[in-house]
Order: sequence, then C-alpha cells, then structure tokens
Amino acid sequence: MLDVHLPGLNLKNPVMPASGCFAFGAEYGDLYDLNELGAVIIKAATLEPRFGNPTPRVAETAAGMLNAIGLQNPGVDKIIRQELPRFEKLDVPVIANIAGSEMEDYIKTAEKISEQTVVHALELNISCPNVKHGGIAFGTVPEVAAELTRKVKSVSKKPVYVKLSPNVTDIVAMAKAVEEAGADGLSMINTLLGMRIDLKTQRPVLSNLTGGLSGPAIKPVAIRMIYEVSQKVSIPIIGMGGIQNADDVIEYFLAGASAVAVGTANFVDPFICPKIIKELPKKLKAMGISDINELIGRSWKHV
Amino acid sequence: MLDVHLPGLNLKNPVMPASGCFAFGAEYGDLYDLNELGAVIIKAATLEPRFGNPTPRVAETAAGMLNAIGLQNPGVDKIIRQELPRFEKLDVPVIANIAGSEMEDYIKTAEKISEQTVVHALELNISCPNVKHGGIAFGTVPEVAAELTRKVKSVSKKPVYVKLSPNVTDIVAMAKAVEEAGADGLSMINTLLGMRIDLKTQRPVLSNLTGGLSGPAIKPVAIRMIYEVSQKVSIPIIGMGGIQNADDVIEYFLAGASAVAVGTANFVDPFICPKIIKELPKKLKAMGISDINELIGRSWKHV
Amino acid sequence: MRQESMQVIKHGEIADQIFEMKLQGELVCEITEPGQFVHILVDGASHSIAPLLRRPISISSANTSEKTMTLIYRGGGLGTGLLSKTAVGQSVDVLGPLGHGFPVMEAARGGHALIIGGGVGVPPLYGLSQALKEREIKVTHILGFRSAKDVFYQQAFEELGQTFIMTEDGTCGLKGRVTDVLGQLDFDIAYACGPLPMLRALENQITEKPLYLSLEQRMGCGIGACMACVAHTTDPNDSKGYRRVCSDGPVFKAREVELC
Amino acid sequence: MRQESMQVIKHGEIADQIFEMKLQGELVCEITEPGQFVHILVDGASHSIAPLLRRPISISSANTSEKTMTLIYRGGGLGTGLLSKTAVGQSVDVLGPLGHGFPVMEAARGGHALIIGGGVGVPPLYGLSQALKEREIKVTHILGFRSAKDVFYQQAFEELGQTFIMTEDGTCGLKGRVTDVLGQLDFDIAYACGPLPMLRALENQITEKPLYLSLEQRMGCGIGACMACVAHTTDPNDSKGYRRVCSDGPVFKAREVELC
Ligand SMILES: Cc1cc2nc3c(=O)[nH]c(=O)nc-3n(C[C@H](O)[C@H](O)[C@H](O)COP(=O)(O)OP(=O)(O)OC[C@H]3O[C@@H](n4cnc5c(N)ncnc54)[C@H](O)[C@@H]3O)c2cc1C
Ligand SMILES: Cc1cc2nc3c(=O)[nH]c(=O)nc-3n(C[C@H](O)[C@H](O)[C@H](O)COP(=O)(O)OP(=O)(O)OC[C@H]3O[C@@H](n4cnc5c(N)ncnc54)[C@H](O)[C@@H]3O)c2cc1C
Ligand SMILES: Cc1cc2nc3c(=O)[nH]c(=O)nc-3n(C[C@H](O)[C@H](O)[C@H](O)COP(=O)(O)O)c2cc1C
Ligand SMILES: Cc1cc2nc3c(=O)[nH]c(=O)nc-3n(C[C@H](O)[C@H](O)[C@H](O)COP(=O)(O)O)c2cc1C
Ligand code: FES
Ligand code: FES
Repeated sequence: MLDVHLPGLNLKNPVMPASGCFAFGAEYGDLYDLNELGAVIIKAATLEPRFGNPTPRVAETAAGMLNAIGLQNPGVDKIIRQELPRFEKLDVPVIANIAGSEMEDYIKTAEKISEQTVVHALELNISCPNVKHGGIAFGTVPEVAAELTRKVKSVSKKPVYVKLSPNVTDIVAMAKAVEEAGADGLSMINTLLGMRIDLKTQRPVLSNLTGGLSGPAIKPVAIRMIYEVSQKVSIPIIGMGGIQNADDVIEYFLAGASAVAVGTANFVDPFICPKIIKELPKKLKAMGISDINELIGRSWKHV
Repeated sequence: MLDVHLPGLNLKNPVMPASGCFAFGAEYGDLYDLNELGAVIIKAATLEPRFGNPTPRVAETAAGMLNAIGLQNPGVDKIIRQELPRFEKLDVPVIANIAGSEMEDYIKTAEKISEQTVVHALELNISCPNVKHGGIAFGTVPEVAAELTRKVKSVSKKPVYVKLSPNVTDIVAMAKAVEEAGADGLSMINTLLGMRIDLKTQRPVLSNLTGGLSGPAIKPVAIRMIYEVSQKVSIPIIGMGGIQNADDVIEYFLAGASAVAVGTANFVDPFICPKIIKELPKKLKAMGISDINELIGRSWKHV
Repeated sequence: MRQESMQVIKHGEIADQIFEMKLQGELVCEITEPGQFVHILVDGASHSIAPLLRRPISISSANTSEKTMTLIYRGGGLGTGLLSKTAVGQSVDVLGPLGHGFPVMEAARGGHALIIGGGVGVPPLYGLSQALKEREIKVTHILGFRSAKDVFYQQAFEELGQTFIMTEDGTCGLKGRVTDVLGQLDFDIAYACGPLPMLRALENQITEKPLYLSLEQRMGCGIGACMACVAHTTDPNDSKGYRRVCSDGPVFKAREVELC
Repeated sequence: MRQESMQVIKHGEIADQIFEMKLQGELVCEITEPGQFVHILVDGASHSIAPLLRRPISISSANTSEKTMTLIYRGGGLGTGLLSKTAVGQSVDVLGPLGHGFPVMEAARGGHALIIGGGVGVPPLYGLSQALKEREIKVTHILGFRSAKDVFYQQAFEELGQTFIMTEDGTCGLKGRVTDVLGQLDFDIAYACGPLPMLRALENQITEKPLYLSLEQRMGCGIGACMACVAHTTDPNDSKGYRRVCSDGPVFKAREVELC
C-alpha cells in the first residue's frame, strides 16, 4: 500500500526525514527504530569539514523558521568512517545529500560517498541558501545546474536526485535543465530565502543575516512548484516543505510527488515520521485508495 | 513623529491599506474615518472592466492565504467617475494601483488616472500573478519592467511606484532596472505564487489553480528582499507582506521601508489600520525614537 | 455592523459534529433580517495566525431583549474544530451582522411560505420561520439531512409549522431529497438554503413562485472589499455584472446570480 | 528522554512576569542531573503552527517520588506568553529531560560550592543547590536581578545556604552585580547560569577553581540533530571542534567552549 519504487530506492514507505533535520540518524535513532522510515536523507556532506555559520542559527517566524546552519558537517571522509556504519545493521536506504563551493568539491564528494553500500542515492544540494561561495549560483542558473548534474552523474555509482531551490523565477526551466543533464529524480523544495529582524537589537536575528525559511508557511509554494514541474518532467519528485501530517503527504502526492521528506516538523515532534507512516494507511483506506502510487499527480491527471 | 514625506506623498503617518484588500474605500469607510490613514492604495485599475477569475478565489494556508481574484474592477473610467469622488471630501492621498495585459493598457490607464486630483501617486502593478496574458513577464524580466516603467513615467502626471513581484531569482536586479527607468519609489512585495489542493476533490482549491500567497507566512521573504534592495537603490520603498501589528511595521522600517501597506490583516481585523496607527507612537516612545524616519534601514546602517 | 468580543452563554453538540452556540452582546441589536451572518475569528490564543481567516456563520435566531443570538455550525475543520472547544464564559471575536438576509416582507400576510433547507443550510431558516410566523404567515418546512444522526431542531421547526424531514438513508423522516416532496405542496413563496445542487434543483422546479436562495462562498473580508465571494449576474446587461455574496447577499432572488 | 503530555498541577506568577509551573509525569523519573532542561511545545490549540518551535526551559527542581518537577520561566514572549495562560489541570507537551546538567560529583563532600545566577538563569541552580546540600556540601549563593520586583526564590535559597541578592538598582539586597561580592568569598568549586556578559566575567575572575557554566542558545530540535545550538571549542585540536548546547551541554566546564 505504501511501498514506492524510485531510481535506486525501493522504499517500504515514501516518508523520510529531510536533509539537515536529522543529522546522521544517531539522535532520532535513540528515540525510535530507524527501520520504520522509508529512507533517511542525511545532512549535507562536503569534501572538507565545515563548522558552518556563527550562532544564532535559527529564528522562528509565523508558521515557519529560518535557519542558517551553513552546512556544518565533519567532511565526507569522516561521515563515511563514523556515520555511515550505523546503517550497515539497519534496513533503511540512505540518501546522501552533498554540497560544495566549487564543482570539483561536489564531484569528489559524490565519487566517494556514492561508493558506499548503504548509500542508495545522492541528493545534489545545489540550493543551500547559506553558502556564500558559488553555492547559490548552482541553484539559480539552469546551465550551471545542468553542468554540475552532468559531472556528478558521470562519477556517481548511484542515482542522483537534484534538490531544487525555490528562489528562482522559473522552476520548470531549472527542472528541465537538470533532467536533460541526466538527473534521476528531483527533490523539491529547499528553503525560501528570508530574514527576521530583532526589534531590541535592531539587527537581523541570524548572525548570517539571511536564512532559509522552512515549515508550514512554505507549503503552498512547494505544492505549486511540484504541481508545475511534475507535469513537465518524467523523473520522480521527492516533495518537501512544511509537511506536518498524513494529510500533507497526500496533498504532495496529489500535486505530483512520488515520495516526501519531513524537515522542520521533526523539531516540533521528534516522533513525527513514524506517526505519519502509521497514519497514512488509514487515510488512504478512508479515501478508497489501495496503493499510494495511484495518487501521484492526481490533481492534474484528470481521472 | 509619524509623518513621512515620499515623492508625491506627504503622509501624516506611514500606514496604508494595500491594494486589493480595501477595494475603493467605501466598505472600510463605513467602519472608521478614512482620514486616519496615511494613504489609501486602491484596487488595481485596468483600462477595460474585468470580472476576474471564477470562484473559489481564496484559500487559507498556514499563517497565510492564497487569492486569485484576477484584477476584478469596473475599469478606469468608471473608477474615476464612481469611486474617486469619495476622496474629494477626504484628506487622505490616494495611490492608484494600475494593471494591464499589454503595455498600451498600462499607459492609457496611467494617463487617465494620474490626471485626477485626489490621486497623488501611481502604483504600477507589474507583478500580479493572477493575470494570464503578459502580466507575469512584466514583473520577472528586468528589461521589460524597465521599459514599462519608462513609458508609464512619460505619461504620468504623478510619481510612479513600481510594485515588485517576489517570484524572481534576483530582486535587486529588478529594483535597479526600474529605478534606472525612472521609478520614484518601489512597493514590495506582491504575493508569492502558491497552491493548495483540496483532499476531498483532489483538485486545487482555487478555480484559477494557483494564487498569490499573502499574510504573516511571507513576511520573512519580504523583509529579506527589502533589506537587500534598500541598500542598493536610493528611491523609497513602501513595504508590505504579513503586517499585523505595530511591531511588524517597525521591523519593516528597520529593514529599509519608508512606509508600509497592510493587506490580509484587514480581513482578520477590519480596524487593524487605525489600531496600528494608534499603537505606533507608543512603541516608538518605548524605543526612545521621536521620528519614525530615524528607523529606516537601521538594521543595515550601522548606527 | 460592529466587531465585538461576545460572551458564550451556551454551547453544546446538538447532532453529530453540529454545535449550537449562544452569544451575548450589543451586536445583536443591529440584526435587521433573518439570514444575515457573522464572521468569527477563531483565535486559538495564537495571535490570529492559525487559523488566519474569519469563518462565516449564519445567525440562526436572535433575541433582542436578551441581546443573544444563536449560531449552529458544523465542527471538525481547523477553525470550527477550535471554535467547538470554546467554553461557556469565554468570549469570541465576532464581526457582524453582515449581509442581506431573507426578505420577510415579500411574503404577504396570511400567505403560505415554504422553507427548504439542507444540512448546515438549515440554521438561518429557523430565524426566518420565526419571523414569518410572527407576521402570521403559514410556514411549511422541508429539511434534508444525510442521516438521523445529523438531524437537529426537528421539534423546534415542528412547533412553527408542518415539517418534513428528509434523510438520504431514510433513518429519520422520509427517505429521499427535499425536492421529492416539493410537488405535493402548495405555497405562495419559497425560501431556501443548502448545498448548491439542491439550490439548482429548486431553481429548476420553482419557476412560477417567488424563490429566495441563500448562497455560500469562500470569503476573505466578509464586508464587500476583497471580491473573493462574487457571483456573476444572470442578466448580461446588469451594470455591475456581479454580486458579492457577503455584502449584496448572501440571500438573492432565484436566478439573479449564476449558481456555480 | 521521552515526549509526554504532562499535567499542570501548580502554576502562578512568583515575580514580575516570572512564572512557576509544577508538572507531573513519568518523564521526571528520567532526570539524572540538576541543570537538565525540557523542550516545551506551546500549542495554542492551533495545531502546532503558532508558535511552531518548542521552547527550552530548565528543570528548576524535581521530586521523583511525587513524579513532579518545577519550571520557572519568564513570560511575555509569543510562546512563554501563551504558556503562562495554561490552567492547572491542563496538560503540556514536554520533551525531555534533555542535555547534561551540573556535575554534582565534582564537588568534594564537605567542600564549599559557590552558586552564581542571574535573572532566569537562577532556576536550575535551585535544584543544583538542593543536590549539593544533600551531599553535605556547603553552598553559598549569589543571585543577581534587575530590581526587587524581579526577585524570586530568595527564601528558598536562604534555607539552603548563605544567599547574596544583588540588584542593579539596589531595591533588594545589595546594589551591584554578582561579581562585586565574588572576591570576598572562599569556595572550592563554582557553578553559574545567567546572561552571557555575567558568564564571561566569571570566566575571567574564577581561573583557579573549577567552574561550570550553563549556556543558552537558540534551538531547533533540542536533541542534537539540527546543529542550531553549537559553540566552538576553545581547543583548536579538539577532534570535533564544536559542542552542541542542547545535547553536549547546556553545562560546560569553563573555557571549554567559546562564549559568544
Ligand atoms: C454566508 C455563509 C453562512 C454560513 N453559515 C453557516 C452556518 O450557519 N453553519 C455552518 O455550519 N456553516 C455555515 N457556513 C459554512 C462555514 O462558513 C464553513 O463550514 C466554515 O467556514 C468552514 O471552516 P472550517 O474551519 O471548518 O474549515 P477549513 O477547512 O479550515 O476552512 C478553510 C477555509 O475555507 C473556508 N470554507 C470552507 N468551507 C466553506 C464553506 N462551505 N463556505 C464558505 N467558506 C468555507 C473557511 O472559511 C476557511 O477560510 C456558512 C458559509 C457562508 C458563506
Ligand atoms: C537550555 C536552556 C534553558 C533555559 N531555561 C530557562 C528557564 O529555566 N527559564 C526561563 O525563563 N528561560 C529559560 N531559557 C530561555 C528560554 O528558552 C527563552 O526565554 C524562551 O525560549 C523564549 O521564548 P518566547 O516564546 O518567550 O519568546 P519568542 O521571542 O517568541 O521566541 C522566539 C524564538 O527564539 C527563541 N529564544 C528567544 N530567547 C531565547 C533564549 N534566551 N534562549 C534560547 N532561545 C530563545 C525561542 O525559543 C523561540 O524559538 C532557557 C534557554 C535554554 C537554551
Ligand atoms: C535546520 C535545517 C537544516 C537544513 N539543512 C539542509 C542541508 O544540509 N541540506 C539540504 O539540502 N537541505 C537542508 N535543509 C532543508 C530541508 O531539507 C528541507 O528542504 C526544508 O527544510 C523544507 O522542508 P520542511 O519545511 O519540512 O523543513 C535544512 C532545513 C533545516 C530546517
Ligand atoms: C485579496 C487580495 C487582493 C489583492 N489584489 C491586489 C491588486 O489588485 N493589486 C496589487 O498590486 N496587489 C494586490 N494584492 C496584494 C497586496 O496588495 C499585498 O501586496 C500582498 O497581499 C502582501 O501583503 P499582506 O501580506 O499584508 O496581504 C492583493 C492581495 C489580496 C490578499
Ligand atoms: S468576502 Fe470580501 S468581498 Fe465578499
Ligand atoms: S538544538 Fe538542534 S542540535 Fe541543538
């Protein structure tokens, strides 16, 4: 009823924690069995270790939050040595989110991490708004995104999902460019660029000034983009942005997603992923649906 | 303490209802004295009458709403004859929001309405996401926006504020293009393009499919854009997006706005504009501020 | 019209997920017609963020001397679900009375009015029936519900006039739709409120007698300013070409606006 | 660590905008050290939309046999303002206990511990003082507040050991800052919680004795997964280079992490 089959990913259910909201699984793994999850998208890996931005790194907004973590991670080598072994004893596919400042960084990181058995797919993070050098351009210029996708595809041993930034004029053009460049799938959406100013200090709350807006506030933007893109590409989409419950998951499928990731909601309720996975079959039954795949794109496929 | 002076607009306070959320003032004028307002931005005028989109035209989202009204209005001639006379007896400047499908429409509408004495400025709506023909391109291509601005400026008897769309990759490029083309000020931001899908019908809630997202959800995006743009242009900005109270107004000023407009919040509390205007002086006093203009751009002007 | 923090003086579930709420306040004195509505801000104590928009609910009945009015609404949605948790003694932010209701004066004294309602379209018809009765007009009600568990106010309506309860599954009253008994009744004027398909059927069947319909539409402002709730006029030469359900309606003469 | 809907069994304002809240539940049995905290979801009945994020609040004291714990927090913000309206008998969604608290075992039996707190940094120090006292360690407290109206728990601390109350305006206790009396006191170990400038001053002044500091940082997850709350380690050769305030802290040895 819940199993979905995407390039590289045979998932028992379509619900996974979103990158950066679940670290490398250790913390949430203390709370529940990670095998319950459809997959785990791990925190962005970069070639070298990174500390990220100074604090404060998060700020709350209406029905959302801003973050400017800045890709803090121990670097791909340490991730392979220290974090991935956790998944060897588990039965849950890992999607490795990778990021970088230069093309070369992405390519080397992709090469290394895609060789790992527990890694079933890569998620190419071309959209992190919190990286200063180059990062943003990868996600906003179709030609650059396509070139990066092509290069990463040429070295990756695993399927590559490209994670799109919503901070663009034409999301369909971005999606089509990376599809043509060989992307096996898309992840949509990363955070919207935002800011909050502290009335007391009269300065931006985040030390990085701007941050990425996530949470329920951005769901309408994500749904719109997935609705538009899913009609124009033939690769599957992992949908995300503000998912808080099983109804939201169904809305993403109707829009055109083939799987979903849950980010911010993990902070609100650390058990949210297993809760949604448990709730979904009931919701589908109530709708008279026996296979969640039937819902993909129903809002525009006139059935 | 609250008076601000912008091109064409000598305002007793910087708070005005946003276009499309106040029609032409008749309804809210029944509830309170419109003279309390800094100004009134009236609903978009087009050359010909328009009915707009089929219903449903609104949908609620987390901390926001989607609308796809579709520029319903009786046309510029009827507006001049039937709606503007209301303001002759009042002491509140009118900002006329104008829209169109073709450049010619904009130009003719601007020419006609800018001649009216009660109209103190135009707001050039190049960003309405609900118009199908051309409308969206005006707001997303800097050269097109600049050309439109130039042409409208050449016929307008009053200063022209260009209302920018947030649905672009590079908001600063848009702002600079229209500034160079002669814009006297900017309005930021219009709505973000979004969608909500109804789980029962499995179709988009709005008959227009997509709609414009407004309300508190979008405030972080607006604040970020105004923060960025205000540092790169020398024309004033009327800020808007999710303003609900006097604190929000102060946040907009700190980001770089020189006045603000309140949209969606009028639906939540029809008396919100006068309430904010009454609240502002107290807030400023508590901050030790004697003139609200001191706050403009303070978050980046290191004082 | 005013915005008032009204006191909840009675509140309870009267049918499956159907709540009856009695509110007290000055606003009641401004009600002019049955069929007007109020716009309620369900705060959720959350600074008007969730839910953001007000909810339109009809005034079911009112008592001017007590300054009370009764609303009847279906719970379960985001806003109505929170509203249903409001306790007696708490207060609710109400904007109203809004719109134009049923024209009671159109019914001639001594005449016979037919009142047709479906589901949560029934509430405003109760106040209407009371007002007609007061003017010495005979009232007959046809009220449609899905099932017995959804029926409310049966006795209250019966006290005012003959009442046919129709249920889709026949678990209460007659099995069938409101239109099934329509042909057998004689009347001078008809008033209706309920789901769109029901209103459409009535427009097709009641063509010789005056018929007034109360419409629903998704709303923004509720006071006529945002144009969220418009309907096309059927007359192509109408100078405006549209009506706003919130301020020109919610009650319209049948065939004045397009039902879609 | 668990997520539990805990019962509010006592709740009230004990100083200006300072609330004391007693909660009951199983979670209490998992508390291991004074200085741990909980992460509270203030629902506002609004489906976790406003406010969205949890709020970190220190456990001030706990009673395992009663399964109760006491929190003391400053109200007035979006989340804490709503929290302060929670009535006795209602329940609150709590995640915890979280993090590592004050190392009580580092104080030698028969020794003398100095406890220094400022404002809403004071609450966790009460449970700490109780625990030290239980281990027969002499405790002296220096507690700083802005003004008399902000002072709370003065008597409770005095019952455990000598207590210096410092106020900025001298309206209660001594006029001045916590560091003003520091030089006159003899002690073996110090524990502190309060605003950053205070902690920095203490790091500069207490260099010869063990000093433990509890830090604050804006949080996302509260459990170590989101990296919102990190601080640089002072040791450039530290293998990780950072600590998470939520899960590695909130209590650190002085000078282990950078205070910024
Ligand atoms: C003039 C008028 C009078 C009404 N009178 C009654 C009444 O007396 N009793 C009653 O039970 N219902 C009445 N309704 C319908 C009632 O407004 C909706 O059921 C209610 O708004 C749904 O809100 P929710 O929080 O349950 O649902 P949600 O799903 O949270 O609503 C989401 C959004 O959609 C809007 N919406 C959803 N359904 C409707 C609808 N049917 N009509 C208009 N807006 C809708 C909501 O107002 C909100 O903005 C009336 C509607 C109108 C227009
Ligand atoms: C480990 C730890 C223990 C704490 N213990 C206590 C305590 O015992 N008593 C007490 O009164 N306060 C304590 N605080 C501070 C408390 O968390 C904040 O005052 C509270 O989160 C503010 O929320 P708000 O709803 O009032 O403000 P808002 O302005 O609505 O908060 C907005 C956002 O900023 C965050 N935030 C604001 N101020 C702080 C802060 N000082 N520290 C961390 N996050 C902040 C909020 O959590 C929220 O995400 C503690 C903080 C931490 C990190
Ligand atoms: C604290 C935080 C850290 C994030 N880190 C990453 C990251 O490292 N890589 C990435 O691709 N996306 C990252 N994201 C974006 C999320 O994966 C997700 O795309 C976004 O938050 C929208 O989903 P949500 O609304 O459910 O949170 C991060 C989001 C948050 C809130
Ligand atoms: C119902 C509705 C109608 C609107 N109509 C117009 C319009 O005609 N012209 C325009 O420039 N903006 C229009 N807007 C956008 C608002 O003026 C404003 O830019 C936007 O809603 C953000 O502000 P808010 O969050 O305070 O609503 C409309 C917004 C709403 C909600
Ligand atoms: S709801 Fe705004 S015009 Fe009717
Ligand atoms: S708050 Fe998420 S790691 Fe500390």
